[in-house]
Amino acid sequence: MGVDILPLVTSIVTFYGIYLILALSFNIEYGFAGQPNFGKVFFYSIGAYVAGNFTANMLMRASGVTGVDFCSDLAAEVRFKVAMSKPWLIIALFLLSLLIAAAVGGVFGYLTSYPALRLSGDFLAIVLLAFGEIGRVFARNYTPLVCGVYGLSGVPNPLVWIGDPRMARLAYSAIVLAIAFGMYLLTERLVNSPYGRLLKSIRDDELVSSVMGKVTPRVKGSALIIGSSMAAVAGVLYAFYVQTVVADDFIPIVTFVVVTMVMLGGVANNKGTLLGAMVMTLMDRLTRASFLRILGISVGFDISYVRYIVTGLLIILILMVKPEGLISEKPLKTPAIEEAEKLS
Amino acid sequence: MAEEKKGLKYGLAASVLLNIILLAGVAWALTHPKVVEKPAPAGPAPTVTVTVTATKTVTPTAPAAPAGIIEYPIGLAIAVSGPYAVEGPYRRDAALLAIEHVNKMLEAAGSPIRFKPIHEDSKGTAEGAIAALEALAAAGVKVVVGPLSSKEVRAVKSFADAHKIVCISPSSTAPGLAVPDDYIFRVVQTDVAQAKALAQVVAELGYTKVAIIGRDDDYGRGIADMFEKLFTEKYGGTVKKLMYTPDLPDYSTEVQRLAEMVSDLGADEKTAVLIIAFDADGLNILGHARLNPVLSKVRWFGSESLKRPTFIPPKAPAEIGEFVVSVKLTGLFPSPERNPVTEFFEKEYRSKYGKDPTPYSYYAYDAAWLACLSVLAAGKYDGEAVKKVLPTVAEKYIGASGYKKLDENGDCAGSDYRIWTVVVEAGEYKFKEVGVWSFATEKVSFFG
Amino acid sequence: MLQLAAPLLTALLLGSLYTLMALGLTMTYAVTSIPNFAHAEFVTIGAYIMAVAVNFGKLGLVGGLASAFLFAALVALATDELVFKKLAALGATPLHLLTASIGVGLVLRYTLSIVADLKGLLSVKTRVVVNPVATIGQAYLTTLHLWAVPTTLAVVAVLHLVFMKTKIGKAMRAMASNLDLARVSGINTTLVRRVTWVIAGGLAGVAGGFWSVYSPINPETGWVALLWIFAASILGGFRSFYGTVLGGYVVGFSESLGITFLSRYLGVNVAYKPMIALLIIVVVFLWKPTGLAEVTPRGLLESLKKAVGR
Amino acid sequence: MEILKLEGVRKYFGGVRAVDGVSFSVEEGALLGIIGPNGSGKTTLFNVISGVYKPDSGKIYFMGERIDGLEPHEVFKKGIVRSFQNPRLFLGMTVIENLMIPPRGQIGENPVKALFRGLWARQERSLAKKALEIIRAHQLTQVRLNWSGEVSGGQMKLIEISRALMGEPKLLLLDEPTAGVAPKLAREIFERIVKLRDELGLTFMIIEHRLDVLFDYVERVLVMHQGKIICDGPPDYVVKDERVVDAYLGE
Repeated sequence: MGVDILPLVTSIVTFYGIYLILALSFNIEYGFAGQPNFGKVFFYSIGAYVAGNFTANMLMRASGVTGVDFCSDLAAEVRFKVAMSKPWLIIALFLLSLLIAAAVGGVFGYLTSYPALRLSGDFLAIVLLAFGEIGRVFARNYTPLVCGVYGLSGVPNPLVWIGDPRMARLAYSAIVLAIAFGMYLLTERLVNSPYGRLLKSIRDDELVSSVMGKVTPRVKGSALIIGSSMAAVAGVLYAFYVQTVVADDFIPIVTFVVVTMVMLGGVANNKGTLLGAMVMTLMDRLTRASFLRILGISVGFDISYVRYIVTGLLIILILMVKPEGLISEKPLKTPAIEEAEKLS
Repeated sequence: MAEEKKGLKYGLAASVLLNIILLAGVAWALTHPKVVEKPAPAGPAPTVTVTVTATKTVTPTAPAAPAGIIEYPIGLAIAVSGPYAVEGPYRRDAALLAIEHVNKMLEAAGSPIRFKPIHEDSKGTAEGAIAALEALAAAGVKVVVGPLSSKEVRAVKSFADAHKIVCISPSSTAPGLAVPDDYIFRVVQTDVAQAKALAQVVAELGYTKVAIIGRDDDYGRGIADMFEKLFTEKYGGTVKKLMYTPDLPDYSTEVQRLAEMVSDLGADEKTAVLIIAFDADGLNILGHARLNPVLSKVRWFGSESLKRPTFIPPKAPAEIGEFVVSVKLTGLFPSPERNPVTEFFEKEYRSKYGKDPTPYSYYAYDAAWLACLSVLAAGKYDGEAVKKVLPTVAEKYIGASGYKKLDENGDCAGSDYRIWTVVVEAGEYKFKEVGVWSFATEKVSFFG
Repeated sequence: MLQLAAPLLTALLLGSLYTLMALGLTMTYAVTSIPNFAHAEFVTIGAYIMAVAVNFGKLGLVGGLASAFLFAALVALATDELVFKKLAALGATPLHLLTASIGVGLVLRYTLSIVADLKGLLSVKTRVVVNPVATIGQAYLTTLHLWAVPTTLAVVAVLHLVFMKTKIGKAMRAMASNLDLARVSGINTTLVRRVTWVIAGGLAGVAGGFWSVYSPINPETGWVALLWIFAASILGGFRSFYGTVLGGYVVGFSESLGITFLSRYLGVNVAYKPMIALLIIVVVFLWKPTGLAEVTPRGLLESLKKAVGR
Repeated sequence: MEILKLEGVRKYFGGVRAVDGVSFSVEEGALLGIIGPNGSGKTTLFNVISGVYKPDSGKIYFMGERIDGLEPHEVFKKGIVRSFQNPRLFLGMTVIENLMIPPRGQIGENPVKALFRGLWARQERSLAKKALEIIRAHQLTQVRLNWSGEVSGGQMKLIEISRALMGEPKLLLLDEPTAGVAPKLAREIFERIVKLRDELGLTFMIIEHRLDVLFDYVERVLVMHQGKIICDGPPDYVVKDERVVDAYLGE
């Protein structure tokens, strides 16, 4: 059989990009600022909801078709047709979705600083986990958002007008990767600065940080705003890739995957995150029966469950063998360090 | 600072690797505008009318596989975790069994062709489904059994169309997915047909008030909403709905609310309950309902998913069996319900896995058979060719779940529904056919 | 009043089961600072052992529950010895331990899935008939009430005695309030830790055993119930034994009564039910992280006095 | 001129009267020692002044302004910087980074501006140079790039003081600056403190257990016992006070 590597490449690249953004955002919040945002999937879902709802509504409006149920598959078809015929519209909607989602995500991130002011560590993690579930239960019941339990389909690939769907997917995955690397570079700039140092001071000793004149609630809030905006951007990228937004897909396990990526790579270390996200994505895609078949390996049993067990074991092993992650934390690359290094 | 350099190296390595993967993809895409297919050797073109019963005669004296075996992969995008943790494995096993049977047939015929199942857990989520399809596509799979739920099917539809991968879903029933000329086929009727038939059966049996308790997911909502619409608009009945979140540990509170709703409706001989549930939630609900005096008094109807061995003894506890008999739990099932293939499938499934198949397992078995037969009929392993030939193959096929003729949308063409209820005969619990709903005439007739 | 009887009786039974499940979670958190997400799997394992022991081993109710206790306790002990204890020795933070417990949960849950899948036990119920013994209007008191509720109360009473009277119980309390102090004051912390895990896992197993009588179970049963277990434990203050007992029942009651009222009088969709447990977690943590732990008869009296005095 | 004035400041923890009606004032440029047995309320007093705890009652004035009830970062902004008894360094940072935390008005602490290095790099470099000078003055140059957890106990104390100095304080509250430090270094530290006071006009309040060293440098000593100030005066006056002797003997 012809092995067709392209879908796998698209898949790996896109999901690597999406999860890299999520992991970077978790790294800012937890790795640097010490705020374990275990509600990550909630902010991710916000991006997807915004992208889905906004894009679908706008496309329906642009189509001029009325009287069609917004949630129906017919409406989804209509939206695809509009997107096919109006490249600039769908691109504009895509870009606008990114902006709106980032803003909405930021607002919700700011609200998160309320629990973050009162709680820390495992308590905060559990509350935010519960927050995420509240968001999901709400979204699955509140139909106007993303069509409740049916989910909203027909969020077209912004490059659907290219014609060849395979190329459109590939090109889109390149866009996702580019945005993800852009996010990586931005994150690197953001944290290798007095701001990054400030975040770390709160993580290391919040009280001392405030005695040293830092308005810690505001700083925590800013980290959560940034992290949540980024997660929402990832949600937008996800929605436009999968082209379907279903509330029930945003379950806590997504957060756990992100947490594992950061812990595996090494906290407070964006290169580690780069690596952790890579390892986890590749592990998910390459331990499948399909990939093993490409390599000519045939397993005699269903490896689906085994993959989850391996993921669990991996989490445990990292924490036992290399609690600091694959790449350990480094001093921030600020001019202060350069000055100190100059001295010899 | 050696540490830092190492870190940099990791980071660089990661990004370089990623870029290489991406570039490889681009290069591949440019040099392989279309996947190159090895011309499939002309196998013994089987007459499509070969049904599963043919395998009955196959003796398992397997000669050593001759050299030059040609293996075609059949993808199984079937969720076995998350919402389908319980139900998924049954369907996966049924599909595996079908492929085993096909291979036995081919072996006996001396054909060099074999089918190789590749299972991917689609996790019951859109992301999981698309990832599963992508992985299968990479392995060169062109024919897939699955995904299970309508939301997963929606998520993979554009991908399947783009990559010319035929997906045969054994259980997606959302009416909206009925799209002509796509790569999605569904071997089960949509919710519309079942809701229509159910509404008519309930109305003709003289019930005017129905309290629905159903899963709040695309399956439960699909039937409940459609039923409500038809039952109120067409038959002037009253409907109260209680939709519950699936995958909760317990539903006793919901059952109490249901009892209150039934009381509000009068709880008389004109009041009935319609339950739309899967195994875990359904058994929990029935377990509570049997203890409730109001709910024990009224007639119960059930969705197709209630016709599972799980719900009657010996699989189910005896007390649940007694309850479903006493409330005359009645539902529908696409007919013809039983045929020799059904018997054969059940026997083989039981002897191989030591458990009874669930209703949708029959469809999974047929979906897998159709997948294999279509590849054979197409004469080559090519999505486009399989897609073209599949409706014809299906039209001539009778499987464990009956006739599989497809309509112009590639979905199971409407068929008659048999009306079943649960009875005890000689101490044994059984689903008994008591009537039929005709697809052609939309008429209900009861036996005897 | 009759209308209230049904949700109340439900709450009594569910509250007992949640309490049994949550007690172990609280104990391991108090003594070892692990917010153990794998606690759910102990419940599932207990449920499976019960079903297998009764349906196939013909062990009977008591024998089934005993083997559920034993097996779940062993698994709990093993997870601590193999994973958590080592991590704690490495100085892992509670958050790291939480993450590790998610990993442990994955391993246990899917190992069980493989076994259940192979043995055709993906959905199974313990074959013990639950019958009504008394009805009040539409409400019914069942045989399961008569087993589960007294068992829970007995467990609470026995544990109370253990904590108050025995050396090991006192050592547990000491470790829960101050680990370092307990260590220097010569308490055998290793032993106490082991006993804690055995009891925690065992109780979860017993709760799972009852659950498999109550309703069919599958490999995700415990995982699905985890939200309620956490809600009960957190409502109880997360470290408090008595708080948890109260928490389990309050969660049971507030959910059962809450959704009944909301649905009956405000027409709220019943599908919002899980929100109640989730909101309990959020509100308690944000508003009063000590939960119900500080609620004592004396404390209530004093706050009443204050209120009157004002 | 009075730089700090406390009037009837109280802080109770349940039944424990940690600070029980303390009133005193400090002149600008003073070098004030605070002594007293363990648990006499010295550290709590620092915590109340620096805003870590809110006083239950009483007033605190700093340069004529009420500061009681302010948040720690607001107190810092007024010019009061403190160190901690057990060094509380930012362990995930190097020594130099620890010193870079307190400086005020760092442009790059704004997340948006942080993205544009040009906006803050110059400021950062000049701050870093200042930090490196302080580091040199405290003989920490060797360890400036070490993780702050990977230095000796004495060095930690020095880093604490250096970090406090980076906050450009008017009033420095030092909590046992020489605890765990070799006697020779302890004296060096105090000599530096005197020098800082003389050169920069800073005011110091120092909690200290090494009375022998302390008394050689400070001009005034407050003695605390059970939350109250039982004696206030020059060192040679304080040592002769009976109440002080009793308090220490009763320890």
